[in-house]
Amino acid sequence: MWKWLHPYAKTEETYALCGRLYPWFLWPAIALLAVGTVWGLAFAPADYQQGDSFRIIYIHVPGAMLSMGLYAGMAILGFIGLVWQIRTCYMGIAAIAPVGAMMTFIALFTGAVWGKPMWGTWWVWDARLTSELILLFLYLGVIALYGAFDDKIQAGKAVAVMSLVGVINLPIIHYSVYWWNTLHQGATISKFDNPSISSDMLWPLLLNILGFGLVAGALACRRLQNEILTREMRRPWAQTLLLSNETGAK
Amino acid sequence: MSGDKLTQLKAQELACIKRDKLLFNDLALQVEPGEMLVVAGPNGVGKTSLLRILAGLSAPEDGAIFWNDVSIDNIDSTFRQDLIYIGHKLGFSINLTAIENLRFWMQQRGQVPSEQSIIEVLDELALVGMEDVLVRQMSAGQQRRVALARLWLTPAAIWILDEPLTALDKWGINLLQQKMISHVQAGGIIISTSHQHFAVDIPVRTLALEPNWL
Amino acid sequence: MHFDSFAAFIDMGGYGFYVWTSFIVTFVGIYTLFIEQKWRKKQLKLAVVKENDRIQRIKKAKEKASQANSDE
Amino acid sequence: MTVFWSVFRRDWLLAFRQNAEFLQPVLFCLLVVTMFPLGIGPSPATLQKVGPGIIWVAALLSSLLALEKLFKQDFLDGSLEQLVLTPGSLPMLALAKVLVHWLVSTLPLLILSPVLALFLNLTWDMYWALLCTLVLGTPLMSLIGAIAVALTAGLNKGGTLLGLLLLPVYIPLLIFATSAVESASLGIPFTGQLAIIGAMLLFAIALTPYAVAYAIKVSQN
Repeated sequence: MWKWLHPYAKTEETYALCGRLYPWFLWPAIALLAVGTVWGLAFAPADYQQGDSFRIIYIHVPGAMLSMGLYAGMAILGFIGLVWQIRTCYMGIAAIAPVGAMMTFIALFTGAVWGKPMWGTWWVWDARLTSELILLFLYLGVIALYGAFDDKIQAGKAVAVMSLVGVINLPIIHYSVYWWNTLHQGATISKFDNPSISSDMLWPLLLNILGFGLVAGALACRRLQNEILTREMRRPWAQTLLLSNETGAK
Repeated sequence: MSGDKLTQLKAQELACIKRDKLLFNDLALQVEPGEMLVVAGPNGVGKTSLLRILAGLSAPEDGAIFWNDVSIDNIDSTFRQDLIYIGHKLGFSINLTAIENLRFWMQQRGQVPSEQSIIEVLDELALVGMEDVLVRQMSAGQQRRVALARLWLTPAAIWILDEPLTALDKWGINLLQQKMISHVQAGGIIISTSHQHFAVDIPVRTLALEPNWL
Repeated sequence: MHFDSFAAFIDMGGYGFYVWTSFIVTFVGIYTLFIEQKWRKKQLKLAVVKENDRIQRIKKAKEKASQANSDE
Repeated sequence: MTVFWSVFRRDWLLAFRQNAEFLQPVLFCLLVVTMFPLGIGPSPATLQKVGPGIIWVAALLSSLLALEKLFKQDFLDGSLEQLVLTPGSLPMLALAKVLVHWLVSTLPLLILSPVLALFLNLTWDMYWALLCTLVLGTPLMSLIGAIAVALTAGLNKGGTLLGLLLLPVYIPLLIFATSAVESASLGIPFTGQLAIIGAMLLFAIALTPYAVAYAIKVSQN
């Protein structure tokens, strides 16, 4: 392959790249989240149907979007890693998986907390909630699989395959669950489907979606850096880096 | 070492059947203090089985074993307190470090473990720097030496060692032999399966097990 | 400002408990991920220091052993 | 007692050395519970009716999975034979191992049980009864299971054989536990069933350590 994909040069460079990107992710994320959250919580008008409880949307929707986006990201990394045999991509999957799991958890948790006042119950077997729950299991499976191997290159390959399998499966799971739900006519919720949303409500949501994305990016960078350092602990560059800089930044 | 008190291992009419095959029958043996017994014989003859029976790990089909004239199955027997058995398996958890394993071993023996004494023994066994490495990350020879560290840490009258030289290098074999010699000279008992040439003359008896193909 | 008073802001039209739990859990969750990484890096540093210390000790022991051999 | 605590500490340390593997049976339990609504439909009334049974069956299955590892590693690396040879009391040691096992692999299940109850639409009364039965019943499961696990420790095959051995033995527990939850759902006191499970547990604490100790010795033969 190209010279810059050479594995030894690559990890070190990826580490530096993550270090450079980290502040560019972190500070805008904090700013966006601060503005979006305050706007959403205090200034946006209340929903005519759901009252102020709808404000949970400002974290629920970003969480749900990222839970799926990060999984897709993992699958893309897995594809690149498997096709071009780049182990930094495997590390990337391992770095993203816990972040994605946390986002999925946030989506599920806020969904449940939102559901309680709206539907009178914490949990219903709604199609979207169910596929989100299955997504959480997929994430946990990936994390467990990565932890199960002693040899982390092997683990990375296994995880890459697994995330590809998962990403192909996800739409199938989603539609089958949807079909299952309409078949049973159990608890169908249409209250969430709010086609028209006023721009006063929409703007903070967009800010928070972007903010969540950047936070996830910052976290992924940090995790990838630490993953690289853990694996290359015995290499001279990692040693000098770990021993010299005490602040831990960069 | 408990060489000052009279210790003696006696076995009578031992029989062992493994997978419906009679390995040995009506076997009697006696080991006196300050003596080493080597169990010899071809593979599959029941050396390991005999050692496990003598250690009290598996029950013989017939017969009994006496430690100082008390049956080792007797609740009053001090046999377990006086015995160190090292088998094919390490006997240590591979997910713990050498120190953690040895500390646990000493606690089990009612000893009060001190980190310092464990480290000293590990140093003597050339395991410097390996104290806080997980046993699973060590080489076979290192793992073996951690297992053998028990002989250094805990005084016991009788050692039962199944193939103690496995995976040891020349230096390690020499070290273990010296330890064995001093143990026997101090009045201890060793029952082992491997033939060795000792630099110093110690009383060694050989028990040759004959293949008993039925 | 949508709310009339701070109390109304906290109350969230009666949904205060639900709204605030969601937000607090979310941000605490994300924050723990950052803290975890900080902790992990610290552990890594300790591990490297320990590892180097170990290498030094092994070296020293080897030197000692070779000296003892040459003395004999 | 020092024997007990030293084994306790060792096993505790070991559990956390293995990449949180002890959480896997709990997740398995959660997944099994998730499968049921997908299989029988999301209707809250139906789920409420079958919920306690599902949770208990899932707990039984996941505890089987978890139990399998109770003596496996110790058997393989020879720790178990050394434990048999220690001067300390083997039943005590077995009890310590089972206790740690329960703490690391079943206690998380209890912590997760509210989620399971929500998934299956259990009422508060039913959940309370379920929790009581789980608190009393799961240690019983671990104790009885440990006997069979020790017996099969030396075998290379484990999983399915263990299920064949243990699931029939767990039947009484399942019956009393689910009947307790059903009583709770009808508003009838369920102390009777709890008392029976509690009695079985006390009986097991008193006797099973000796049985496990004997089974460990058998596994060494």
